Amino acid sequence: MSAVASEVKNRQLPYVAAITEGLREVLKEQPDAFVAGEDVAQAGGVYGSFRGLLEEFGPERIYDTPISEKGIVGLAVGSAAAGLRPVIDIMFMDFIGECMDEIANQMAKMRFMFGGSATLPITVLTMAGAGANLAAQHSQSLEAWLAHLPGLKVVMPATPYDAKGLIISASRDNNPVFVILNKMSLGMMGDVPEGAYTVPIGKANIVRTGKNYTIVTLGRMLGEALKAAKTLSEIGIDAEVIDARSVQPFDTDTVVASVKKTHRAMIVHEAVRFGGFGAEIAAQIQEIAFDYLDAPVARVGAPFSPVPFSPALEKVYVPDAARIVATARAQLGL
Amino acid sequence: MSAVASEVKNRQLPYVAAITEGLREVLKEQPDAFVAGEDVAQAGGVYGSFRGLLEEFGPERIYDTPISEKGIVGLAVGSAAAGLRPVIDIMFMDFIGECMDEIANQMAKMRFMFGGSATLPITVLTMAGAGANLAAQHSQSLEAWLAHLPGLKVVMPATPYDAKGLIISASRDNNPVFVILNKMSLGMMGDVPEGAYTVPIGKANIVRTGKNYTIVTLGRMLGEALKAAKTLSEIGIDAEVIDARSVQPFDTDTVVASVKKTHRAMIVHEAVRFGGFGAEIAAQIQEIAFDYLDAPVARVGAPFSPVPFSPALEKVYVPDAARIVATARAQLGL
Amino acid sequence: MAKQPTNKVLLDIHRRMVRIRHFEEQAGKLMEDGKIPGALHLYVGQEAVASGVMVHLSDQDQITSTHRGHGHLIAKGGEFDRMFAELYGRATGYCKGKGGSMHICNMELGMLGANGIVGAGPPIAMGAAFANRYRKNKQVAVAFFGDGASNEGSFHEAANMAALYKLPAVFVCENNGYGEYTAQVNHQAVVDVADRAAGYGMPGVIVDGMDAIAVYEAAGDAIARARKGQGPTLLECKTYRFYDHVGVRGMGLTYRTDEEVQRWMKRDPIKLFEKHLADLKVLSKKQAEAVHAEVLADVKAGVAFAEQSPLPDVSTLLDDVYSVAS
Amino acid sequence: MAKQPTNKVLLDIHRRMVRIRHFEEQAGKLMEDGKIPGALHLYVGQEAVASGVMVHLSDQDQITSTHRGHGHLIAKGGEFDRMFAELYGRATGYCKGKGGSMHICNMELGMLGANGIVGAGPPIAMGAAFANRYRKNKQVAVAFFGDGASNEGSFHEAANMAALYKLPAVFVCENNGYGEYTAQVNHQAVVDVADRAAGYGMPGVIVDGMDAIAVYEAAGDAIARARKGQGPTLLECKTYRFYDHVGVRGMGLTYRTDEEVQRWMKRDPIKLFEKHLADLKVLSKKQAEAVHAEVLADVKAGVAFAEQSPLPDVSTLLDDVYSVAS
Ligand SMILES: Cc1ncc(C[n+]2csc(CCOP(=O)(O)OP(=O)(O)O)c2C)c(N)n1
Ligand SMILES: Cc1ncc(C[n+]2csc(CCOP(=O)(O)OP(=O)(O)O)c2C)c(N)n1
Ligand SMILES: [Mg+2]
Ligand SMILES: [Mg+2]
Repeated sequence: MSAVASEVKNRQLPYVAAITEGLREVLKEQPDAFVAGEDVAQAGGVYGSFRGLLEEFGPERIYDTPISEKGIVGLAVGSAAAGLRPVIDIMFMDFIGECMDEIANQMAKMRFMFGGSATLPITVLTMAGAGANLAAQHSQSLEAWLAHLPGLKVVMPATPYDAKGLIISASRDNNPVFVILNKMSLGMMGDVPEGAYTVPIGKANIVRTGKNYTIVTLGRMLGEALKAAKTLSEIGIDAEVIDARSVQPFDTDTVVASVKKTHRAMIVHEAVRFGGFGAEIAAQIQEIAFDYLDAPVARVGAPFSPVPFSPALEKVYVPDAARIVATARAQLGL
Repeated sequence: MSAVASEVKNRQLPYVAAITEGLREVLKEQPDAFVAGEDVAQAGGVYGSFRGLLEEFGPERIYDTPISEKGIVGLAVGSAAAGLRPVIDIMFMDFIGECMDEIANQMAKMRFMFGGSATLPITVLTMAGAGANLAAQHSQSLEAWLAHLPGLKVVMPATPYDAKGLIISASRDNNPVFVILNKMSLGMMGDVPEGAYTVPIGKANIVRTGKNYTIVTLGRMLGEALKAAKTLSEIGIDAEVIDARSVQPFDTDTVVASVKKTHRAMIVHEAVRFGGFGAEIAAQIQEIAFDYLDAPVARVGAPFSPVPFSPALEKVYVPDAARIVATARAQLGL
Repeated sequence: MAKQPTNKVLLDIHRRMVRIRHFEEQAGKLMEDGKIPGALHLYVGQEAVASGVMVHLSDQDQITSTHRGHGHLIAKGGEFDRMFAELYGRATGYCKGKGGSMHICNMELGMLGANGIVGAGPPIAMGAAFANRYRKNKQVAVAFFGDGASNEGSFHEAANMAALYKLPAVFVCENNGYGEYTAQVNHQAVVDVADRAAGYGMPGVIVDGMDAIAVYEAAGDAIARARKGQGPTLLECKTYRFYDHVGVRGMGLTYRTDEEVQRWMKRDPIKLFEKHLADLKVLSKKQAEAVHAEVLADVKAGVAFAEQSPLPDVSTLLDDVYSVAS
Repeated sequence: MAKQPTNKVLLDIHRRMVRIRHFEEQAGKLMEDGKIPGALHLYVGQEAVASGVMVHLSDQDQITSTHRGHGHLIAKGGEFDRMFAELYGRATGYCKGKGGSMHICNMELGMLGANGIVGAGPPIAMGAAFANRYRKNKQVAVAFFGDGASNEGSFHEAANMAALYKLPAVFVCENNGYGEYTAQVNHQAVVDVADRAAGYGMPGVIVDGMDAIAVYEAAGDAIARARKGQGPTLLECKTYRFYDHVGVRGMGLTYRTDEEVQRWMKRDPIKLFEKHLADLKVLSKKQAEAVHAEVLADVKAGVAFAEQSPLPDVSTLLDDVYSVAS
């Protein structure tokens, strides 16, 4: 990726525009791809991530849907089973509860139940993340629900580059792929090459190399971990920061290789810590690299409560660099 | 519990009848409790666990509902908010996807979002478990979804005694409590005292004491672990078998105390291993008892696929005593 | 049949409408000034619906609301001070600052919460109505929801169950012609959501949602029917939101024409109603102005209360996740 | 308007019905003998519906089915050998033994699967219809679902979207009067599920589901309408299942009277149809017997194939979770 990054260092786009560019590439290269979701056509999406698609590709490719999440997922499953490559949007990740049956019992299982005779090349976009004072029903990160479902792939782009590349990879994949975006990253600037490129699904990204500590992050927490790494370097912790990028498939090899080198690890995600995907990563690390660990694998995540509305509370709710640093200090007794 | 067990050693009931008895006690002691679900009234439930309730308590207390899981959970949330103590049934746990919004965004969060002004004393019964050749949509164990939701309590009775006691405890609790039952345990016989008694929610149960190995089980896997413990004893492993009984709250103290004594641990559940609740338990054990561990915490769960229909495949899919023994051997190099 | 509202009732309805209007206008300003965080969905334009329905209800009757819930709470008796405090995220708010605009509620007033999930209200109202029937207390539960929400499966399941059990429930669809930025013609193939009533076995009634008296009468019939144990009604109120889906822009929006907005604003429910009250000699222009002045003073006091209120202490974050009482 | 079926079509419908009947009778026996594991929901009694609809469809047209799906697959062209193999959980089954009765399917025949989730079919059929419209291929997608399923939100959302987009879809409600052990009067307040059509802006048609010709004609109209791009139809077929919800007990059930069962059995769709065909001189008693004999031979061969088929190898468990092609 550094290679790519250098090539294109002069072209910077915000995360939100990278999403749109990824979708545009998908629609250009795949005649069977269409986009459907609530307010994605005429309004261009509530965050503008679909802006211009209706004008460019027309009403035959871009569809506003009713407020019917079960219907939207059904639309994807049925049209994919019939040969299309749907790209659907579930506006906020909090809303997947409305369509978990269609996700878990239909989309994820149909191929297996049918003995491999069905193929569902579906891309599902959804917006996760807290910090916008949107309270308990518009701020959740629920990747743990999806990662537990055989048949789905689940990616969480942390940068504009990955947002565009993973959307293109998802649409080329012949399986249902969830692309979990983060509303607090929409304005984040980053290198985004012109044209189509892919980011491998299931490959973690070592964003910062380090000697004696491994931090594995999901989604937006990458940025907080990089900030924390700076502070930690001042107390002798040289952190390797790995953006998991994909939780299903999860790149165990890259993470374990790092831990075997650094001997200490932490997982950071925005989701509620208890029962979050960080537990799976921690469990795997100690299973595979037990003898290499000098300290327990630490986990940073949200406390065990719904996301509070008041900025005064949300501020202390959402994991950040400070909490990462504090947790590392406690873990390592520094 | 041993005390109780001895008192009543002469009274044995199957798990299915213990469920009914628990419900009967609830309906007798709580005038505001009613039971609603698909086919629970006139038919007495598809597995007979509600048999006789309509006859005994009448149509004002026991309700057949339409096939409307969102409606059933809404019925519970709204009637609880208005002061009742609903007991609802979601026939198969696989169906919670139909009502995850009502569970996750309404039932679990209402009290918090409302600043504590709402109280929802709801009991939700549901039937999990594979092994009955019911295929991918009637065999799942999805406790990991629920345990990740602040605001819910989640218990998994492994015995007739606990089924009755936990149902009574759930109905007396002023929070939403999921009681996850297992269809393969319905015929299991066990001591069940007459009358009302409770089993504490959030307290694990040390079913077998052992010196040098800890096995933590969820739900029906208790039986498999006890079988496995016998075999393991022949190769020098004296396993302490702990039935978690509750995944939220989870009794970390009991488990950690055991591991500090035994220095080795395994988690066993029926759910898919990847991203299952066993990961949370393993992560907690290594976080808290790292220095006591002589080996990585092992996890036994279902492989990463939907539940297959064919008995030939389901037989190797569902975790059992043999897999527990094999995993322990591999983990300990025996 | 619908009974005529007394003068007392007319004035009551008027005050509720005015209270909603001024609260919302102020809330919008405060959001623009960056004093209120998060998202605000203003009820301006739909005041006749909440007021014409709520005047029939006691504090014991329950309602469920939507993301556009301030108007429902005000009409149900919500106090400005604790409401503004909630929008500000203060410890003195109705939800201790944990809910905000999208979850504002008051259980004592039977207001079972605004809701961030479109379509979440009807099943909860159906459940509350079930509790009323169970208790034989003659209370009614009213679900407010939008035209967009009528496409959610949750509405379907709730309506079917309410009709099946003949519950004391009323389903009030506030059809303002849009779900977010999507016009009704682009989210359903029917013009009247009320057409869905027959499929559940309940009456469907359509009323001019800008006419407080029409709403009052139709709601009165539906609520009376529910109290008598005759089952639920689907009451569709044709209305309009004067501002954008979120925030305070009214004109110059891409998804609706200014002409359309102006057409509806000519039928401002408060202006219409004040003219009617003046014609009836129930409320003179001067008296009306006095009501507005009183309400504006309440608004001012409410904002002051909110701004003087403390933020929630971080130590309270984990409170209220579970009930510890037993 | 509905066109009269040719003799060829009449015989085709008859054969499909007979094939369903004998397959199901045999499947029931095999379940009782413990040869078929899991749960079987038999289609016996409803044969006229699947057959009268499916005779209008090509292999390119799609259908979604239910937990009671054998009849739909047979009417869509499913072969007994691979079907029995699937019910037996053998590697040669349509799903390689991974799906069983509740997930039996054949993508080549456009049968997008039986489904263990009540109400799951309509959204999937709506999606398939969307694909047909997208491809402008004049294909139609038909969703079969029960009276009980009509209370699921998934049906509501699918019906609304199909009508909104004017999709080439037909929603066939097989109203057999029960959802499991719960009579229709105890799960919805309407007698006719077709009453729900108006709320979505589509026609609702009611037909005698025991009369193959009536089903043929009504389905023909609905499917023609869909192919012409005129949008979906809700077609309610009044029918009855002769056996229990699961398994083969017909009489002596607590939730329905034997009188009721006998009343419906007097209208056995196959007997009615054979009488009609005899009157029309299209199929003599002897000819009918020949058809039954042929079908019974197919059944026998199918069972033999299943019993000689290997069980899936455990090494194949993790296959088919993901597509590895790209
Ligand atoms: C389940 C769900 N889907 C989507 C949304 C996003 N959303 C919030 S309000 C809204 C529009 C609701 O339209 P309507 O029901 O007509 O109410 P109105 O805003 O017009 O008052 C949408 C789509 C949501 N909050 N919940
Ligand atoms: C979502 C869901 N809820 C409940 C069930 C259990 N269940 C299986 S079949 C059935 C009855 C379905 O009734 P209907 O739709 O009328 O179809 P029929 O059995 O009469 O053919 C029920 C409740 C299920 N499989 N899926
Ligand atoms: Mg609207
Ligand atoms: Mg039925």
